[in-house]
Amino acid sequence: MAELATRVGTLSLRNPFLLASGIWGESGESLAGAWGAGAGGVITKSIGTSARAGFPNPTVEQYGKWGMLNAMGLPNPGIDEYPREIEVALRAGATVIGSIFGGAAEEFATLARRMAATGVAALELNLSCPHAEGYGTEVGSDPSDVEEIVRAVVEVVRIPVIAKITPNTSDPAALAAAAERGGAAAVSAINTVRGLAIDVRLRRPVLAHGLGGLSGPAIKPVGLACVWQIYERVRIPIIGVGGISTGQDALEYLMAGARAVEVGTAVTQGGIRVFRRLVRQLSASLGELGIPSAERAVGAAHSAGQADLGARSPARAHIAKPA
Amino acid sequence: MAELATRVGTLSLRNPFLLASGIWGESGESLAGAWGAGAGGVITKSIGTSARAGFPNPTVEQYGKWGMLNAMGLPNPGIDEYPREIEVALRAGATVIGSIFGGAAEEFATLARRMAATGVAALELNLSCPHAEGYGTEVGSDPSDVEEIVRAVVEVVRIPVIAKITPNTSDPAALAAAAERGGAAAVSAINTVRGLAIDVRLRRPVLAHGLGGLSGPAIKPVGLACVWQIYERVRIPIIGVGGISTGQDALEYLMAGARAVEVGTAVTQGGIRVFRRLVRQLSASLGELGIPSAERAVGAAHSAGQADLGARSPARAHIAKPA
Amino acid sequence: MRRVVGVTERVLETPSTVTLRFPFSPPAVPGQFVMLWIPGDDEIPMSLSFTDGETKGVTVKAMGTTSAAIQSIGPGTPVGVRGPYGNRFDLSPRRILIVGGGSGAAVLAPAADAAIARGSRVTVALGATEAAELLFRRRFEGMGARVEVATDDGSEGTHGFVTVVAERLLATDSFDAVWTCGPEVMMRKVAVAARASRTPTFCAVERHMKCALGMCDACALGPLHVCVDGPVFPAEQLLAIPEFARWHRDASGRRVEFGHR
Amino acid sequence: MRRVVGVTERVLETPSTVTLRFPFSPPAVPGQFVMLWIPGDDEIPMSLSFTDGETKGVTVKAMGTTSAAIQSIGPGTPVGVRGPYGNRFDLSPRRILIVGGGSGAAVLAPAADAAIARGSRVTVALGATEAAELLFRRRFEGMGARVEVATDDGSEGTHGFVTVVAERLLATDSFDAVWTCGPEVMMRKVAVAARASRTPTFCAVERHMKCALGMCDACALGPLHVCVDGPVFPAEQLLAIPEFARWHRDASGRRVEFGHR
Ligand SMILES: Cc1cc2nc3c(=O)[nH]c(=O)nc-3n(C[C@H](O)[C@H](O)[C@H](O)COP(=O)(O)OP(=O)(O)OC[C@H]3O[C@@H](n4cnc5c(N)ncnc54)[C@H](O)[C@@H]3O)c2cc1C
Ligand SMILES: Cc1cc2nc3c(=O)[nH]c(=O)nc-3n(C[C@H](O)[C@H](O)[C@H](O)COP(=O)(O)OP(=O)(O)OC[C@H]3O[C@@H](n4cnc5c(N)ncnc54)[C@H](O)[C@@H]3O)c2cc1C
Ligand SMILES: Cc1cc2nc3c(=O)[nH]c(=O)nc-3n(C[C@H](O)[C@H](O)[C@H](O)COP(=O)(O)O)c2cc1C
Ligand SMILES: Cc1cc2nc3c(=O)[nH]c(=O)nc-3n(C[C@H](O)[C@H](O)[C@H](O)COP(=O)(O)O)c2cc1C
Ligand code: FES
Ligand code: FES
Repeated sequence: MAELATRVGTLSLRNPFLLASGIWGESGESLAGAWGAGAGGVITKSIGTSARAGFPNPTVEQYGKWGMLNAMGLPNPGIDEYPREIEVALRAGATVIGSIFGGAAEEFATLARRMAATGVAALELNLSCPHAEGYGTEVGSDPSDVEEIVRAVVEVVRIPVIAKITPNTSDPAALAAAAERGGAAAVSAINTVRGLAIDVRLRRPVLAHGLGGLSGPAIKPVGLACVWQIYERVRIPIIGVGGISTGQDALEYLMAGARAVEVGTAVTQGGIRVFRRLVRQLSASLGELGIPSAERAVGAAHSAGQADLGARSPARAHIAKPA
Repeated sequence: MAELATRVGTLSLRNPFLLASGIWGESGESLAGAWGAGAGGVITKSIGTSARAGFPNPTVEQYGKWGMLNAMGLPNPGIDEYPREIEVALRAGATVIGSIFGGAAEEFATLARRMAATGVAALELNLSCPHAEGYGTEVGSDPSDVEEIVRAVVEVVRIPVIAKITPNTSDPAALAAAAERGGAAAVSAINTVRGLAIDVRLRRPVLAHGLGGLSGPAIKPVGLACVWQIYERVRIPIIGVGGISTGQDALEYLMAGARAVEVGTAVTQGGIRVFRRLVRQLSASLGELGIPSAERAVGAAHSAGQADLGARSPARAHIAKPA
Repeated sequence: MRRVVGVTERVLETPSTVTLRFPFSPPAVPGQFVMLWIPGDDEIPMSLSFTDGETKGVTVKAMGTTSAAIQSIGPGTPVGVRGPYGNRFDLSPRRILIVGGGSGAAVLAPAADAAIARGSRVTVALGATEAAELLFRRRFEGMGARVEVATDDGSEGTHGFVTVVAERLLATDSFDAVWTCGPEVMMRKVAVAARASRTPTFCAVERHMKCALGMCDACALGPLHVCVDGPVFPAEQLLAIPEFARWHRDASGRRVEFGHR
Repeated sequence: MRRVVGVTERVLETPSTVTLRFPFSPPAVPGQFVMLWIPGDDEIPMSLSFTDGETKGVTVKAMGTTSAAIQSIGPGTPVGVRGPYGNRFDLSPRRILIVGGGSGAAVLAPAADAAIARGSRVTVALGATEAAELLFRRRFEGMGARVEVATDDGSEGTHGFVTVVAERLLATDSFDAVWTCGPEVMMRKVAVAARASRTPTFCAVERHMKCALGMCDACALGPLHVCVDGPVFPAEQLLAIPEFARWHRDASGRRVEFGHR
């Protein structure tokens, strides 16, 4: 049996599969349930300064089994109410990572202090929610904003700080590098990819908010590309997110450079039991390939990939002399 | 029967379905074949200054029927050789749009002049190929570069200039606005979405180039979001691209704000006959909805969508008084 | 998958309750619900009150803004429907007591219909604020159920809560199952009463819903998610959850105590 | 879908030609090809020279860098395989003349095998630079085909091109079909010769391939795309295309004249 325990900086995880933020994350019992179902750790819903209802429904649109669009609009009970949910999850023994979102560095710092006080093992900063005006991409797509926010948070808490990176950018690695400069212990990538659905009979967007974020299998290649690019640029550990629904998907992320992964939309296919299956599948895949541990797979695709690129430059191949 | 003929600025199209650049675009007979199969116009492969073999194989990876990753690496015979291909297509009566790519404004201008001299009806500037170092996203993701390149081209040609926008950006509308300022007659959106595939047994990326671009149904929501955002920002016409494989997909793009669409990856599902089917399906959809013409559908989703957003702000809904 | 369909029929069931019928072909069973989208307004969970055939139906009580807006929807209006979601009533018991309050009868009526068609005997305890608000009374009678009513204002039947009727029926008659839908405090009372006679009881529960896919956590009820684990639960399971009939969550996920009835 | 499989067997067929066998379960028919990926090198189109059962095979002639690299691949080496792609030979004709030059025999051998199994009579005209390079000669003989050979250096059989043998056979014998694969100039000669006796002729054509999905246009041949419309075409269709046997396109899409043989 391959060893699945992994470390993201100083954070020890019993296996690499984390419950992604926004999934089963509003109630403490749900967080505890995901832990009980075998997750290596659970990330809370992104919590803000005060209660937010989020956007009206429709908030989700499904594309077969390969994708989902959502615009929840960051519903959350607010940092005053939420600690009692975390308490329930911690009492169940879960490794809990607290996710927060805000509009500016100061707000993030305040939230971070309060979230850290609940006893969570780490913080994840949602710098990348693509559909809440004034939040998310607007703060998360400028490297200097990212650096400033991360620094402000790192100054006020002792637990590891994870910066969650948006894919809606020309250069995700630059954002990760900014987070690293700011003192982040790790980065996670990716949040959802900006998308929109239209109903032609109603002549309107399906989601009440119009724009939403794409998740599920469709974005796995996008997440892998971001993790790949970030791995080439920064030294802090990476948590991969986006479209993971099998153990092999997770292994692809590990080989692209992730030390752990988050799982969100896959929970809609067969429920929270997905964690037990992912653990089993990853262990089997590593075994088949003769890789003794999840950690040994991290970044494995980079050496081969690089060699290729060097060996066959575009200039080399297959241009015949003009006829 | 709904009227499908449409105009993109001064460019008249017999129907809104254009063959996307890079698909059936290396040989004049293929362009002619796509025209003969019912396309409303055909866009050439992106042509550069000199012959390029592109990246070695593997250059494509398929995901079921919902997506495809490619890193062709802009293979093309170069602007010296290519005019004779265009000649074949023009002789067949096709409406041909010439696509070009380059590294800087000057190179684009030179290529544009030569491409225009072949007799094409319009130019498309590939500002957005996500996987060729020194080309594509690197020039296409900075608004001031986009404006400069478009301006340089517009100054040297009389035919309409279409700027093709990348989705790998935090603000596609800003890029479109830059193209508009530069004098573009239209924008097209989107090119492929940056992605990567890894083979776990070989511990390496599947594509020889590593990074590639995602296309097909998976990116339809991404393309729709870009078109939507661009429509809210600029006044020049928009051509929608990304994941169109049915007439209804095309209608979604029209309602999001596109006046025409491009079709690429769908050609892999049943071949070039797809154009005839798309024309039939769009006509039927418009008929069912009582919309007399494709042009009348353009932007139709915006008024309703906006109303929604106004009517139900997040602040309003469903927050009970604290218990 | 979401479908946009035109409403084909609108029936005013009571002064505050309307049934909408619409073409919707996916098969459904009593207990299941759909997410009903009123374009430009909201999308809300609604039990199917008509589950058979190609034309399904929902029966909506005016509660807030969207359900009020639904009251004025007429034939031809397009609505979005996705689902059906959730689980079902087990139709096998022979003698069934149904206890419905308010709009609860919406989900109980098709279940009663199906059970009677299978040969079960059904008794209905139906409650409302006043006689005119007794939902589906004629429908239950028409299918051959024995119906006993209670009204808050005494305008018909027992004066008071429907739980009083239910308690009396449970004390005097024997049932193989109790099905109930209505305010949680009411359902808890029914469940507690049925416990005395060890009659298996099933409650159809409501929680705030957004995704209906078991993902967003809006509908969390203790360790359960009403959208995928429910909405029909054995009462024993619910009685073991401290928050049942005590509090639910609003759209932000905050805990909100139920008003006492 | 791409599969990564380990090579199970390696056979040196001629000094410059090697067969690789590997597990690959998707069903395939003679005429079809796969895209064979040599990790770290390239992915190139290869006809299936063994199409039956779970263990397929390709037979590769050293032409350039990748096909040379393939020569040194041994059992256990992982390769990527996607496909099978393309169309097939129609196996129904009763008397078949096969004309193969160079590595062309790779795609013709399984076709001959299948036709003989169906009861057809097969005559093979096989050409190579020298006797040792006559690909699959024993295989054709073993399946009961009549084999006539030609070598450029006269080391065996007719001294000269295989087209000479083919022309003679077409003049003396009657065939219901001709199948040919090899350099286009050779195939054109065969097709022209067969036209005299009105024998339907089918040519397996090669073009530069990238996607193999009918999208990238690399394999364009006049109005055709070899990857999806071919690789097997009726000769009449090819003879009507001016570029057939005159030029092909390199990886950049540039036209390149064929060297004359
Ligand atoms: C599984 C299920 C089945 C239901 N079946 C029926 C039925 O058959 N007939 C019927 O009349 N009602 C039914 N309901 C209740 C119905 O969904 C709510 O009454 C309705 O959503 C109120 O919407 P509104 O906009 O009018 O209320 P609002 O003005 O928005 O608010 C009034 C109250 O309605 C509830 N509510 C609002 N939005 C939602 C939501 N998205 N999900 C759940 N509750 C919400 C909240 O408790 C809120 O406090 C069902 C609910 C669930 C969960
Ligand atoms: C449908 C089809 C079936 C084939 N079947 C066989 C077979 O059974 N046995 C066999 O030995 N050969 C076969 N070939 C030819 C084989 O694909 C080429 O010989 C091989 O690709 C050469 O690769 P290389 O790297 O060794 O050559 P390079 O050194 O790269 O170049 C040498 C020449 O090979 C050709 N070539 C290179 N890459 C490709 C490519 N991607 N697609 C097509 N041609 C290419 C070009 O003409 C080039 O000039 C087939 C080709 C096709 C199209
Ligand atoms: C319904 C839903 C709600 C989400 N809410 C949050 C959130 O509150 N904070 C956050 O950082 N990410 C949020 N996300 C993004 C996910 O955490 C994750 O990054 C994304 O869905 C991609 O992973 P997946 O494909 O496994 O779902 C949400 C995603 C979904 C589908
Ligand atoms: C194989 C392939 C080659 C492409 N080559 C080009 C190109 O040369 N120039 C360009 O502007 N876009 C190119 N594209 C992008 C397409 O034109 C189109 O923007 C994209 O594929 C999305 O559309 P689709 O989902 O319909 O394929 C290419 C796409 C594919 C799949
Ligand atoms: S409504 Fe989202 S989990 Fe139930
Ligand atoms: S190889 Fe791409 S079209 Fe044939």
